[in-house]
Amino acid sequence: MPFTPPDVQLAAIAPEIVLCVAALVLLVLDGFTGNMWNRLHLPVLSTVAFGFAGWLAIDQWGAAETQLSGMVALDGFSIFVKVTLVVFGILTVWCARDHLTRAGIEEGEFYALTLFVAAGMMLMASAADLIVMFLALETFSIGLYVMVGFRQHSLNSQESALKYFLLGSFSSAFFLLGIAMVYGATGTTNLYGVTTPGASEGVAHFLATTPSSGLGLLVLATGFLIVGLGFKVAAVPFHSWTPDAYQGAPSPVTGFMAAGSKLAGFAAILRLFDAILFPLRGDWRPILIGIAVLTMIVGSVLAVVQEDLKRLLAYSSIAHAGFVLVGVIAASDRGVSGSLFYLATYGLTVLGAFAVVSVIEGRDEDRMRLSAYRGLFYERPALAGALTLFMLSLAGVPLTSGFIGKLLVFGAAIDQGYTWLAVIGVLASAIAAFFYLRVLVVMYMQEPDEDQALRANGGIPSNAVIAVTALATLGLGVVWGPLFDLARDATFFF
Amino acid sequence: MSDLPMLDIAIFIPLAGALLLALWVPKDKPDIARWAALAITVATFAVSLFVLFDFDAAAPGFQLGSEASWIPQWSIGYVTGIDGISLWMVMLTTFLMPLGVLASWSITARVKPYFVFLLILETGMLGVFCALDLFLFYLFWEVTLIPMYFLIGIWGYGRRVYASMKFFLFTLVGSLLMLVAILFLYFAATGNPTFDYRELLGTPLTLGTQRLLFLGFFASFAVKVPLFPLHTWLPDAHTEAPTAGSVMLAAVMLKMGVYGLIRFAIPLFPDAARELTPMVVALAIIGIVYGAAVAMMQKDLKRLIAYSSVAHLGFVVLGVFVGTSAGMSGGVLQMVNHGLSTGALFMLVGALYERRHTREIADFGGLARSVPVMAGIFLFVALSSIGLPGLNGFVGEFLILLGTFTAFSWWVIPAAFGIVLAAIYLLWAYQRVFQGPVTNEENSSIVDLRWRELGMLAPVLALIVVIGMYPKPFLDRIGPAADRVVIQLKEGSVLPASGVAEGVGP
Amino acid sequence: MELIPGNDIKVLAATTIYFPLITAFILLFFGKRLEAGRLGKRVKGWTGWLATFAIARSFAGAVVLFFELISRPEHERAIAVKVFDWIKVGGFDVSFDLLVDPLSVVMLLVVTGVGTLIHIYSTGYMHDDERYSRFFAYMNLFVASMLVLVLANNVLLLYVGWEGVGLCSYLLIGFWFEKPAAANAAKKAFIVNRIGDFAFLLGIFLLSSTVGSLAMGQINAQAGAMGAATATTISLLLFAGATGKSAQIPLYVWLPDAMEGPTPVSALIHAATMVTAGVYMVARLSPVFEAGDALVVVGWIGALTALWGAFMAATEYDIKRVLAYSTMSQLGYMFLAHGVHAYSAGIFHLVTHAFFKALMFLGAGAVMHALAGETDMRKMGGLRKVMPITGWTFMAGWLAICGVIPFAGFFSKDAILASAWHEHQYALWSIGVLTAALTAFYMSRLYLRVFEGKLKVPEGVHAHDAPWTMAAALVPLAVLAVVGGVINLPGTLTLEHFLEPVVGASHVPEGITPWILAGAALAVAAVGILLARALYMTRSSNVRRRELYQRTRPLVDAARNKFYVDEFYGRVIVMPGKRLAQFAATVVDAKIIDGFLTGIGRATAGFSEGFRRVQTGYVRSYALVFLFGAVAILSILVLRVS
Amino acid sequence: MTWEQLIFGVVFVVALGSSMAMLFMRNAVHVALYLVAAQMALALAFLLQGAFFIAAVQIIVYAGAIMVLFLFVIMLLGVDKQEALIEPLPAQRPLAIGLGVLLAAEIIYVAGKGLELVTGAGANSAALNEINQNPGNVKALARLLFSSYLLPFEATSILLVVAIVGVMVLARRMSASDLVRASKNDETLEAA
Amino acid sequence: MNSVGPGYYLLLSALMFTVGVIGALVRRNAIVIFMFIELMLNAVNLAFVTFARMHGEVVGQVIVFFVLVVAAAEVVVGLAIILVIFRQRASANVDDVNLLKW
Repeated sequence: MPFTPPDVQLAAIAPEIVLCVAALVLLVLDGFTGNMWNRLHLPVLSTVAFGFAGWLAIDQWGAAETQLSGMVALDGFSIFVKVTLVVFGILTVWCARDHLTRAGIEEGEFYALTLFVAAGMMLMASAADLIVMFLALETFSIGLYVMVGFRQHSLNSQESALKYFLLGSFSSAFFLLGIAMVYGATGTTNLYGVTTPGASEGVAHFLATTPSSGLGLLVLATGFLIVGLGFKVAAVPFHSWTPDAYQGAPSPVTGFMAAGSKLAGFAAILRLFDAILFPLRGDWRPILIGIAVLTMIVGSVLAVVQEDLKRLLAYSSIAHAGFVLVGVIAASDRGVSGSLFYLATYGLTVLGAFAVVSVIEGRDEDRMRLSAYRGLFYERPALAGALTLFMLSLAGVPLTSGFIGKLLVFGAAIDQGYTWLAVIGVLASAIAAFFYLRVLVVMYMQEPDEDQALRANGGIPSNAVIAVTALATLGLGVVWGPLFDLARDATFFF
Repeated sequence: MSDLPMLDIAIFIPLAGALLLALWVPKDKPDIARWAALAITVATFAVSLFVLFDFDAAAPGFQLGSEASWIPQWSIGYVTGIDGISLWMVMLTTFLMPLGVLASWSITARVKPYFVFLLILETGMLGVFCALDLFLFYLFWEVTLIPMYFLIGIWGYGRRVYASMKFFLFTLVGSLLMLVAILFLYFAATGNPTFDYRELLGTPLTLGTQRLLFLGFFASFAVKVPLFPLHTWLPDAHTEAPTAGSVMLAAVMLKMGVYGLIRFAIPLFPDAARELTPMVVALAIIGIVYGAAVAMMQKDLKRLIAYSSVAHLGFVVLGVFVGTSAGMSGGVLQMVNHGLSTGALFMLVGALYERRHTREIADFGGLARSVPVMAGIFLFVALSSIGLPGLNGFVGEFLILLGTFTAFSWWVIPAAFGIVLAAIYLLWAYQRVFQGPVTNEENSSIVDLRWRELGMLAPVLALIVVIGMYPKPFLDRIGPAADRVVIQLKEGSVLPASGVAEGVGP
Repeated sequence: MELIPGNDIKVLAATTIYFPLITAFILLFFGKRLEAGRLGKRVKGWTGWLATFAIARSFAGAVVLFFELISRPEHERAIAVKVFDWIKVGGFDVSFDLLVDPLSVVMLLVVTGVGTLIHIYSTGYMHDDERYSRFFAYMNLFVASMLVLVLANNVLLLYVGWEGVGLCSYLLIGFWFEKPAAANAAKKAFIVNRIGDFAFLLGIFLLSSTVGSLAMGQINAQAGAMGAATATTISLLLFAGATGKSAQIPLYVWLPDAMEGPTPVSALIHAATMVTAGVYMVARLSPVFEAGDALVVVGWIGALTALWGAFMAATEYDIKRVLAYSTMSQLGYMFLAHGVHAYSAGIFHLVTHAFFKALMFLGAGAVMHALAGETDMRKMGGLRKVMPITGWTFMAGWLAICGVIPFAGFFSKDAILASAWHEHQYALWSIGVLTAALTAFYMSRLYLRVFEGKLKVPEGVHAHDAPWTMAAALVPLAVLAVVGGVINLPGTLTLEHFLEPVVGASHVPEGITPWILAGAALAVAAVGILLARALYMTRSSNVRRRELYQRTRPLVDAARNKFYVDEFYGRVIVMPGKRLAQFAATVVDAKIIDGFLTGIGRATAGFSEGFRRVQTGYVRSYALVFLFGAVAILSILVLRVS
Repeated sequence: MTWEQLIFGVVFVVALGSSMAMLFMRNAVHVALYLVAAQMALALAFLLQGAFFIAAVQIIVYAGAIMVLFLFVIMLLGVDKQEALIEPLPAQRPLAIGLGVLLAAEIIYVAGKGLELVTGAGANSAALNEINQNPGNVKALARLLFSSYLLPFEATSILLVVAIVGVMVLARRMSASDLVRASKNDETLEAA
Repeated sequence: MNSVGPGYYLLLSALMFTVGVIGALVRRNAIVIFMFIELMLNAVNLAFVTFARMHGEVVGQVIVFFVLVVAAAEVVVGLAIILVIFRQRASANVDDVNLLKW
């Protein structure tokens, strides 16, 4: 068996490469420039990198193949996710730009890590081999552990990092065991199968060929995969880390986690379950349904009594994971596209929300409590208005993107005959509406305290981010046709 | 005039006005905001008058609307249009809104946002009555929720936050269930999925499916109406809302519920509707008697009126569901009547509150001495809502009861007894507030209605008499549309041609 | 041949209504301003005269219509005119159309005629009232709606007038709303009437669904065809309405309290016109009543009410209340007449009663006017000396109601009793006679106590006769009370002959019987009067009274307390009702329903509050939860696999 | 009984025993040492299964580098730290053990079932030996690494870079302002 | 020379994995917990190698190689985090770290 060097096709991973290179450059640059020009070059550079990566991704739109000996899939699905991640990344960077200054943690590494993490998430989305998926997951997880703990001086930040890290590695062990079992059962970790020597047929092929009686081990493996990925998307009962990690992390990071790692995690879930393991749906559907119901209800209910906005949003993100799962369960084109749409719009909204949080919280953490938002509308109408918009969108009120997202996923579920699931979903979102409204109550129906008068003022970048996300939230709620088209065309490879 | 889409213009004038107000009017110039709001609402009314004149009662189906594709991927369109039923709902809204603005003159805190919300609310309500695309309808339906939530929550009294929350959540739960039903219908549609009401009509569904979907819609509408026993949000919302809020809530938003039943719940699922009619009728009748009984015992004037609304809406729903053209037309007319009378009552109570800063009946007494005009008007309006012949209330209630009698014979007795109870609680309240000796010194010195207040009440009173004495123009326009719905309720079947499979559909 | 073409009749009929109506609204809106205006300053109370003029105008119109009718051949004496469409939905079509026929014209004359006089009287009586113009506004409104009632050519329009007069009586009883008693009485009147109207409404529904139309003509035409049971049901429902409006058992309770209103109101509304609406309605729809067996009920209710009222009148001390009970009893008489198919007799009595009862009320009003609002007859006596006009006129009314020949009351009462006898309703007849005796007694009691004997007035008041305006009303009424009977004297045009096309002929026994009956009636009247005289005018009357009282104590006490009917209603209906409502409001609504609905929310919050503790903050318990989930999932899968 | 069985017996006992022992060692250092022992045993197991290269790496990288790193840190935090035996969290231990056993049971059950499905009597280690003979274990690995698994291989490099950067960030000495603010934390800790 | 079936190796791997899980749950010292997690990874490695032998290929071993790298990376970051915590609290007991809860 002679050595055949692989033909190098970089199209699939071009964006990742760009981001990584940019990150390295940025590190070096940061090392040299130190605190020279007022740190604008870092976000600018990262933005450029993101933009370039995005362009490279878009450039491939329409392709549908696996590359690098079947390790990565280059298909509409991954491209959609990558572009979305690019947007998230840019927003995060600029939101962080202010936040770091306010929090006094100006570090070039932050941007580098953002880029790396984004790259990892992208790889996750396009991974066509479980090993690649695992590595990608680890890459962005480790990156996130660090970013969560970025505010060294803050006990909360440290604590979040530790919890996130311990549970994260714990869960990745399970995920890895799942991969091992897949390997054991099918003799390959590759999803689609490759032609190059040394690698066998893919899991999909195995499923197509093997009689259902021979799938025991694979089914069990499915379970472990659900556990591992469920952790990433904060699905009950693997959600426990979420509130703590979200609360302690710097607000932009929280936003990035909520938006990005959910998207990446769900990208993996969608590819694995709705595409590869689709024949096994009889096995995993009941479980996902159970998880979805639990997630929606627990997330919504537990958020009801939260007093800390970040924590509240954390629980709400759990609930939203549940809503997306409804789309996953539908396991139809509608379901996949709906979930993608949901994730994209949810990401934008939640990023905006956390941008507002980061503006309000200023330097210290006790400004994240709801009481810090008393009468905000009468001091910062625009800011409060934006937050209102985000809250309504998260609550799923029409004319916001959040509503459309729910419409799509629930529609998909109903289309597949899971009307009752949709009913549970809407009831959960009714409960959820309660605590979103509580935020509005605080902002509009309570008088501002005196000491609130000196509220930190967001810099241009974060305000810009808020504006953009707000517009997106509104715009995608009114003219959502285009994005819906993209999500619908974002089909899997094969 | 009819070459312009007057209806859509009317729908969106308030929204445009709201934006204008929000962006251009400075915060510290409340008067500008007030007058601007007044101008905008009056303009809307003026435009809606064109709609009224262009309306052709004879023409079948919907008219004066417009149609545009919006989200073709989901075959969602901007489709509007009105028939004899929605026409009057639209007119009612545009007519009452300027009065609502006038009633809000006394709002002094955060004037600008107040009127912004009020205007958005108007657009929402108009949209609900005109939308012929279920998606669009749901959109407007929810849009009305937000501004009302803020109106109650920010400018309300006492337990405003509690009330607003209750209002929002009650309605939301209902409407979310409706959303599921709408989606189900969307996918069940014959041919490719669509939200277009006119295409969805006659979608074949098994009886079981119809039942579930009907209940889905019903959940939303019954909360809004509100139908016993889902009414408990109403007293709180009414009581705590600012005057204009109460007026709009009672006069228009409750009608949205009934309108939904007439426009969607019945025509889309006639078999289920027919099957469940006894239940609905029973609930309505219970509502009539129960609402009246509870109203009798209220100590708060606004609460009393709120419960009277429960009773009156019971009448309306009764008329809608008995399935006779008399009942249906009466029901629709009664919607208008209730809008006028209850709206006026809330304005009066609001005026009282501004003067005495209390709504406790016990705090009043003998007011007819100090404010004869107000007393007279109050009595007049009360009589109209008691259903005194010659005033508007009677025409509606009579037709409803007549229809009930022809369809359900003696079921009418408890319903008709409702009008006795109505007399009892309203006259008793009138006696306790306006008659008897002046017990509380403050009551002897309060000033009578001002010109502004007279100005906002006069048109209502005029209409009350007009409808009472000469309802012909109203009934003539309502009639055909109402009869269509009646026919749908009685004959229209959308069961699948191939044998009726029981149980839920796909 | 017609003097006036139909269209003008329409105009005429409509204007009889419009004039009072429009005046009413003018006075309602601008009354105060007009009073304060230039003319108002010069002629005090000219608004009252304006109102009076409006009524007079209607009276004139009525007269014209009357002559128009008699100028026509009998079978053309029913003229229906349509004013405008009212309610038109699908098959159901009711328009605002009027019917001018003998019956309605008679009522028209009574209402407007008596109305005019009472208006004149009121200009004096209410002269110093601060809400002078408002009073006349209400009065005119009342006349207007009463005219609608009598002119209505369909039951629904009749109902409009029916409720309209109810409203006006509410407004006028509560005219002095500062008095809680007045306010209560007003409310009571309206609500009790509403209860009657509720039944009436049901009757209307049944009518329209059986006949398919509410037009008087069609209803009466198809009455025979509708079947006895239905006809009975309809009649009873309608009659239930009449018991409310015309103060019959069991719904009469509002009438005595209604005396809280100004006296002219009592005269016009609670004696002459409104309360007779029921009588009119029964006569108007007589074919329907004839078609079923309801008339028995009508007759008996009437008879019992007559007796019942008479009893209470006999023991009452308050002048106005005596008159009120008497009114009730007389109305009972009229229904008794209808019960024995003697509609024209009933109407006849209605007319005469309108004369003398209005007269007596106004007289009572004059007395109160003179005695500073005193109404307790025990504090009065011998007033005829100080206020002759009132005294003499009142005497006329007294004799009339006692049925002394040749006063008006004699003929009408006699006609009723005769018809009862002719129908072999001897029970009813004897009740009628007994009532007649009682009537004579209590009226004499009233008259003698107040006007005869030695002068007795509450200290500090200087009794004087009424101003000319009041006299101007009293005298004509007195005349009518004296000679009113002639309108039914056998001759060229008798009332009953005039009414025949509408209510059919009434039969009286032939031969000697009528004379015997008349004699009997006179006899009992004499007995009553003498008894009264014996008990009140002789030296030993006090002793006798005491003896009598000892003997009939329970009866008398009961009667003095209105036989505890109000208490009974209070205990059996009002209180439980209130309790029920209270229960519904405080327990069912607040606790159960709202408690449940908001309970869901509260439960969620509690659930949340409890379950957040699961989020202990210990990373190891998080891991435990995680592991739990993993194991659960795997177990499920393992179970599926094996 | 062949050599392999004998050796496997030893491996089994040592690996499992030492990992069990880890549970009961109150001193972190001992835990670390037992982990090393377990890993050694595993390396032996790898050898038995013809994974020569991995076995070597296991000893060098794992038991060598990584564990040393562990020990460094332990030393840094203080060796003499004894972990208290009492369990503060109620029911943590029983539940953990119970669930753990259940988990093991499930894995073993299904894996056992899956096994005969995958390859009848078990391994076709013949093929593996074949490869190990020619081109040889290391070569075979290398070929895979640099052909099919090139991307993962490169990805690991990124992973390591991320880790390095992360450590740089975390282990950075706090800036003055940080220290000031960090000092405030102590009160918080007192409070907690 | 393969008289020991893969099943036994898998058994061992499963048991070690479980021990790792239990340890991670019952121990309180962050580092120790972390070591148990490493143990879990090792167990998985054993599984990979075993499966590789079963399938008669070296892919499984390649994967193990990657896992080693991942483990290394995790260790580095993990220990760094623990260090940071320790700086503040002078304790590596995870139970002390619960400011964030509910």
